[in-house]
Amino acid sequence: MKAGKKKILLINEEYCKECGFCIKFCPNNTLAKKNTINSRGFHPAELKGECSFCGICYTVCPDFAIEIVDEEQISR
Amino acid sequence: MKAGKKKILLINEEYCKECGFCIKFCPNNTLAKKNTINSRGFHPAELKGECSFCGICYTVCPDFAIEIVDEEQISR
Amino acid sequence: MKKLWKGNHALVEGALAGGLDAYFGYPITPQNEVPEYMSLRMKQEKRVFLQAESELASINMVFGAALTGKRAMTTSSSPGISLMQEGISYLVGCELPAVIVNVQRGGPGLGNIAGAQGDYFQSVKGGGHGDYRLITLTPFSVQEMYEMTRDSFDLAFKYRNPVLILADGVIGQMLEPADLPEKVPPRKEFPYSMDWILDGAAGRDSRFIRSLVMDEGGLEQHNYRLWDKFAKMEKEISWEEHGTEDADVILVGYGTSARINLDVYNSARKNGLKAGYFRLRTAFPFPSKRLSELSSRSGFLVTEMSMGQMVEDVRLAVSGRSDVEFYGRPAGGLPEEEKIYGILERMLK
Amino acid sequence: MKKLWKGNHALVEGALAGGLDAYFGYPITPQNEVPEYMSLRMKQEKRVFLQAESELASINMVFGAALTGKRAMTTSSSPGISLMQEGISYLVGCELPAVIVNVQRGGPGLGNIAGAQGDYFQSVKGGGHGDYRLITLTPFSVQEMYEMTRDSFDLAFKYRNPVLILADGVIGQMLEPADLPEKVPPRKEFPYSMDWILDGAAGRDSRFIRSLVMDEGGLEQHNYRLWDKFAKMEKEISWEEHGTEDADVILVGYGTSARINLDVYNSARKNGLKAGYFRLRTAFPFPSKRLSELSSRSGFLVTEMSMGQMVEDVRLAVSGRSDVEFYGRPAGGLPEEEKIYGILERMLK
Amino acid sequence: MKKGIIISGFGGQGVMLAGNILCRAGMKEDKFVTFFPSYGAEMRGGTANCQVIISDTHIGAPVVQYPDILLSFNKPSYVKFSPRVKKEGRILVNSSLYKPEENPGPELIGIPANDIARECGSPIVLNMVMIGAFAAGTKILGIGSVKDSVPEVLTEKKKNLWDINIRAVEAGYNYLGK
Amino acid sequence: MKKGIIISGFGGQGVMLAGNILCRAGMKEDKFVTFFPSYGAEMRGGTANCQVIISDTHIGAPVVQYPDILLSFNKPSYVKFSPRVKKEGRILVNSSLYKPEENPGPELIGIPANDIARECGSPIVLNMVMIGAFAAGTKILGIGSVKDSVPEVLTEKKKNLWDINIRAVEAGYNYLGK
Amino acid sequence: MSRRLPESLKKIPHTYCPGCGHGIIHRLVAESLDELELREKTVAIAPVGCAVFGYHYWNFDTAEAAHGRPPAAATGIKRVLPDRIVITYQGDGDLAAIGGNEIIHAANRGENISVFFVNNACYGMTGGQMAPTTMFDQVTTTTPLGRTLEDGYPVKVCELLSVLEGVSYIERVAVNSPANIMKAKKAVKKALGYQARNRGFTLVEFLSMCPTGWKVSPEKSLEWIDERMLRIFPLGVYKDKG
Amino acid sequence: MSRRLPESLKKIPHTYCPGCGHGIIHRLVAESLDELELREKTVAIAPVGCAVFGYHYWNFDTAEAAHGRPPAAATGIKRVLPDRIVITYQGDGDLAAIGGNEIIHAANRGENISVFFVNNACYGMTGGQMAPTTMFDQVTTTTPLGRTLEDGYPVKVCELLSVLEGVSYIERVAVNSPANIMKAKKAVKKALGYQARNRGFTLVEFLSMCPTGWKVSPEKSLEWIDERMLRIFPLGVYKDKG
Ligand SMILES: Cc1ncc(C[n+]2csc(CCOP(=O)(O)OP(=O)(O)O)c2C)c(N)n1
Ligand SMILES: Cc1ncc(C[n+]2csc(CCOP(=O)(O)OP(=O)(O)O)c2C)c(N)n1
Ligand code: SF4
Ligand code: SF4
Ligand code: SF4
Ligand code: SF4
Ligand code: SF4
Ligand code: SF4
Ligand SMILES: [Mg+2]
Ligand SMILES: [Mg+2]
Repeated sequence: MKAGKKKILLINEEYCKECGFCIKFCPNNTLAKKNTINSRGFHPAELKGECSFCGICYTVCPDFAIEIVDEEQISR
Repeated sequence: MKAGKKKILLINEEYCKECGFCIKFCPNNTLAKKNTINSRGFHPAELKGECSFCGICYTVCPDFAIEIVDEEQISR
Repeated sequence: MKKLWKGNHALVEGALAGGLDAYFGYPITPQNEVPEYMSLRMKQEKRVFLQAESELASINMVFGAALTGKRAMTTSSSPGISLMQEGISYLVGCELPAVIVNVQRGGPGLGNIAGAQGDYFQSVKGGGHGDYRLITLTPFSVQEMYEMTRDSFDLAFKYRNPVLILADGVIGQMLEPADLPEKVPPRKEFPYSMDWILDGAAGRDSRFIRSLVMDEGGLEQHNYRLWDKFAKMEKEISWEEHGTEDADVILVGYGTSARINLDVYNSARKNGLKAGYFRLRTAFPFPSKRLSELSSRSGFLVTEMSMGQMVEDVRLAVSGRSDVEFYGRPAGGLPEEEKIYGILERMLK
Repeated sequence: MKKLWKGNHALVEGALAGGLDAYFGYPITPQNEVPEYMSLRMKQEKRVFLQAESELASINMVFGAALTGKRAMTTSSSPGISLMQEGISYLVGCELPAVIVNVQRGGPGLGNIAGAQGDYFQSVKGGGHGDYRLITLTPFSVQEMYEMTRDSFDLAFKYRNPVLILADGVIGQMLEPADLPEKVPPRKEFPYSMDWILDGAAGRDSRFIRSLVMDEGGLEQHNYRLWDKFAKMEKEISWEEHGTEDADVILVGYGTSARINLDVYNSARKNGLKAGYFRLRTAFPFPSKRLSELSSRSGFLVTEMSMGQMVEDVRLAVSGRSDVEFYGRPAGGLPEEEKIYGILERMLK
Repeated sequence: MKKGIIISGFGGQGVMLAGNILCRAGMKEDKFVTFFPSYGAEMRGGTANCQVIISDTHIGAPVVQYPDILLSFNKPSYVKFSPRVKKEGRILVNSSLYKPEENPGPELIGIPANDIARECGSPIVLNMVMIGAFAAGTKILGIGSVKDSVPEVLTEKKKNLWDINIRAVEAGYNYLGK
Repeated sequence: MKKGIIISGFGGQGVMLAGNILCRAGMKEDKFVTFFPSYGAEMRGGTANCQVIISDTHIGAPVVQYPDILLSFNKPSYVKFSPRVKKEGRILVNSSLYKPEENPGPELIGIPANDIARECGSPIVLNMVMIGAFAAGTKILGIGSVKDSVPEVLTEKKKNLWDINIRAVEAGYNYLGK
Repeated sequence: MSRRLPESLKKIPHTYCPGCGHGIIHRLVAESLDELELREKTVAIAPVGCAVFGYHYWNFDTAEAAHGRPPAAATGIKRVLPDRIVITYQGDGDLAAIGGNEIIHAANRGENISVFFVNNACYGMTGGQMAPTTMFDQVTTTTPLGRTLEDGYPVKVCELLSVLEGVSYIERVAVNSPANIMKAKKAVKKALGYQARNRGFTLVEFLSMCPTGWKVSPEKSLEWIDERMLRIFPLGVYKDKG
Repeated sequence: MSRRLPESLKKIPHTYCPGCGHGIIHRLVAESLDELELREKTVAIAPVGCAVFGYHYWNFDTAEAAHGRPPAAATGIKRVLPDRIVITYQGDGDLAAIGGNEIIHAANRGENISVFFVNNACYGMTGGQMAPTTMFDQVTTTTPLGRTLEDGYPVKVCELLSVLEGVSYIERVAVNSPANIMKAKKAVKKALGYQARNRGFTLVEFLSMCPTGWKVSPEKSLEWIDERMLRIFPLGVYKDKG
């Protein structure tokens, strides 16, 4: 992680299919299933606490539901 | 070769296609091409001299043209 | 007693009842229930089930089993059946009995998995090479999925010719009540000569079976013999008709399209329209003679789940003696009752 | 200047003249001279030649090359063409241009290697699954083996549809004088849009090509679009006719059967018989309209090297308005001049 | 009488089982019945639906283009199928998951199926609640034949589930029936 | 004029080459010509034959069922094809290998082709001897156009063989021609 | 490190089941093409199988070939466009059952293409039937009592194809853990790199989760690969001609 | 020793070319069936290839399957008649080109059949085109300038198939000398014996003379095998599960 740049973890709730991979593999144990369901009937993952932006959840997500972006990128 | 039984080398001239394999491999060098042609236009192999009935010509003949039989068999 | 059966499952039970010895197949929608259910049932009945590596392998495994006089079968859907065309032509050329089922889906290409009737030409005119014919049965209901499959083996052995069951994804996938026996009925032995089978030349001369006939004129003669046989199949022509005595226009269809026609026919009659109903049970041999007779007083409205294939056989039978109109929808579209009714009304005017 | 050419060799030169980029094929008699001569000529012309591991591979290699907008071709004979039926249906479904040649031999099954015309149905009705059509050209001479092959690529790209050249072993194997250019003529570029090809999405949106259309009604719409296209092919209908102005009976054939008819026609006319001559150059699209016109005053005698296939299209066109008789010999038998003449005389009485 | 029914929901909501039971119930009442499972563009994930026809006369195509009754277990299925329901038809929607706005089309009936199911002891039997409600809300089939059909489809699976399923059917029926 | 010719012999006797030359000679004389190689049941070994038609008018099928002329290079081909030769036709047979009995069918002409070829310098050119004899014995083609066609079919092979082949054509022609 | 979805992916959701490995593998291929800057040179062939809709998700030129024939179609493309990157993406039914001959001959020709081979030990798309790679005792819809010897041995594609001389690189990877996914990505990039340098035929086999076909939860499917597949299908490089 | 033609051969001449290896191999198979007393239990599948007429020469039940499909047809037979001896006789075009998938899957299933595979490095029947087993630089009618890398590598069937677990015995032999022919006969008998004892899939590959396809004299064709084929196709047992 380059110092200085502020990161954001984006979870695309509509894409998530509740497979739980991100939750299982997050080294910080900081992801969990949300209580609500999305339009396809799944409980999407959500960030509960501190994230180190290690990228593991992105790596394991089969559903293109997670991205980690620089805050500046998102603002464009 | 069992002693006592008289053998005969039969060459089916009509079957022969003049490949020369029997002639090449006969250890006694006792086979040769005949001067006449058969109905398919080939010069069949013929026995020129002494045969030891080793069976090699039978073994190599691709055209089912050679057999070695006991004389008694042939007479039946 | 009638129970709720899925078309594809009824087909499996029909095959068992017909004495099926060996099934070879490869998965494809909308007939996956066939190999799936078959894999269980054949094990239970101690018969041969093998999932082949492809449709090419399936049809050639069927070819092998058929050589021995056993009752062999494969099932597939449109693209898979296309892959079998060479093998089917070989089966006919070698005069081997076998049953092939096509649970048709939408085409061309990968198409879709909806029921369709786009493979009629392939089935009855010969999608493979050379002049040949397949006995082609067209089930109309879950009950007929059972019965036609059951009876197909007898036909195959009677004529030493493959039988094609030309079903479609709608009838394969649907469930409706059908009356099937509780247990597989005892195997019926056929009265046909089996002096052609290959099972080892013990106590008899060795035999061979082949479709390569290279002696001069030999293949031509073989073709004439085959055609004599195809002509004899005339006996097997089968159809169902209602209201044709006084119909001005007869609805013609088969399988799912005939199901829809039947409803249209019923409501037309209820409304006093002089409609008739005609459905094929055999697409080859084709009931040309009957249609030709009927054409002296009736016109025809042919419906298909295709752009128009069977209609050509109707037209050939009618030969211009009366009107033949066509309404079809390809690739998963279903002819609409209202639309058929509308055309019917117009024709009756 | 005319030189003695073998049909199969002329076909290769025709393909080169048509701008063939890539050939994929597998040996089978009676068209082996095509891959053989092609292997040399494509090397000489620095184009792609590859002997595939099978006909299945051939047609799918053609599929691949066609995706890129290149001119691709395969050739085979009846059993090999049967194996291509799935691939052909895919080509049509994906709207890909390609040229497929069938140098027909005797069937069904392995059959024999004599020239025959038993694959007409497979070619023009669709041996593969689904509703589709192939532009089907029927060469009549060694010269036409060259010309039709040359021109087939234009048709394929114009309609984005495979073109089938339906030749037979007689025309493939025979030699006769033909007028071919000394050198391969310069490549003609086609004026058709190429905005569909796959060659890497550089500087444009990525594209895809597929025949699976699963959205509701999507495949049905796709079928209607294809059928609009098939209807437009009407423009390409081509045939040759002689003596039809006043003929009482018209001989109808294509390819080798038409060659024989031509001789019969000539001697009939010499003898004052009112015979006509009609031969297809395209079997699909079929010259139905013209035959229908002619049926108002003439009967027809259709000859084929088959048990009767094309005759159905003639009957459909004529629709009972006049007599249609058929004389055919399957699987390598050739219709005999004397016999045709005899039937003609009888019909003219 | 000929009624076309579409039952639609997420995979796992027991759509196919529900349709199957309605068919069997129809058979018990000597009706013509057909059942047709339908796979849409999405083969994997997404929604599942099945089409049931119950009729006094022969049934042609088992496919229901314009349903008389829609049993909608979730929002996507409501969005997809509700526009096709016949004007004089009826929509039964699982209001636990989705509450559509009333509009001037076919009659709309909400059943909090997940909630009722949970009360019966398991959220999984929401499909049974829906067919119970169907019996009450449409009168096409009697509650008796529906209940009697439940064991048939569960036979091989688990007898111990009969009870809760039947209770759920009743609960659905009672929710509308009274 | 339309003449069907069958040329037949063992593989290796140059049957196809002979037919090809006749075709080219026909072309030089502005005739319609066709050539058709025929494979019988025996693909491998056995006899080879080809069918040539030379005509003033269009040629339909290039296949010769009932030949006007048979050029028979050996016994099996005589046995096979001679019964098919038209009554008013003619059979030219290589009498070096086989001397058929005269019978009351088509005219039979023996040419000791192997012997003549050997005299020309190579037994291999027996096919040329036969087509030379054909020119003399049938008058369908002139000897000039036959001779002129020889280099065309040998072009790429070996120029050095032109001479002996042409000489063999002449020898065959002379054998019958004089 | 920021992780953006690669340009080689379209930004739409896919329809694979929850936990399905196809999504991960799609992304790995897409990321690799982006990173090697090959996206605009690539033509891909999607299989007939669950990944038949690959073209909806990938943002490069893609076609769908007939079941089992992607290697033949890819050959057709590569022969006429030798400077493009041609890939096939195939399931175990597609590649090892119906398409066995096409893959063997493409490999044997050393066809300069990259094959991404997804082994999920069953036919996903058609409902979980036995695949050539189904393991003994594994229950599928056509082996309701488990695969037995009568159905044949599980086919080991890497082991088989690496015998062929035309093959330049073959590796088997898995996508059931972050570490395995990283390795898988390296393999994909290596295969594509070899192709870019005309090294001949390359193939990466992915052991990939199919919770639906295996009738287990997505989480269990991760373990299923470790516990059941790895013994039969060991990971590693089977051939690397360099 | 007297040498009579076996009962398993019909007493008629065949139509193979002079020096063709098919005749020898036909005889070896026939002799072996006689000696093992299996003639009356045997059903054979002839290929599409020069040996398509096998049924004219063999005196046991024989059928002709479509080109490349003998292993599938044989599977069909064996599955319904497991106590019969089922053999296929296939050329290199038939088995290794068009029929590659069928042979691989029959082998992988351990189908209890015996395959006699005749490698003559070309397509004999159709006029000497390139076969999968054609060697580099070998001139054929479709490789007029000799086979090159573009056409792919010569396929080594024994090496490839022996990787499959279903295979119980594979050997490559030649029929170009008396000693080689004797060894070939042993291999045939071994394969048949294994089948009789239900050992699974067996295959014998014969390097076989094709003077016509190679455009050499019959005598030269014997040397051709020694000089050209043996380097690429070494003789020997490739697998023997015992
Ligand atoms: C010729 C043909 N046969 C069968 C099918 C049906 N089919 C579609 S996908 C498939 C198998 C899919 O399995 P796999 O290749 O392992 O891919 P997965 O779905 O497991 O990813 C089959 C048999 C078809 N479309 N075409
Ligand atoms: C489907 C199909 N494709 C092609 C052919 C043509 N064909 C006949 S035999 C043969 C190849 C023969 O070669 P091989 O198997 O090596 O046998 P060989 O003749 O060399 O003994 C081919 C391609 C055919 N009959 N059927
Ligand atoms: S980036 Fe790492 S720490 Fe943050 S949520 Fe994802 S896996 Fe957990
Ligand atoms: S890995 Fe992706 S799909 Fe799975 S739970 Fe996490 S965000 Fe959802
Ligand atoms: S048996 Fe032996 S010695 Fe006698 S001819 Fe034959 S090879 Fe020669
Ligand atoms: S081996 Fe046989 S065919 Fe060859 S020359 Fe000797 S006898 Fe004749
Ligand atoms: S069936 Fe299996 S492979 Fe297919 S999408 Fe579902 S999990 Fe993935
Ligand atoms: S071509 Fe070759 S394999 Fe065929 S018969 Fe002749 S020598 Fe034998
Ligand atoms: Mg799979
Ligand atoms: Mg060979």
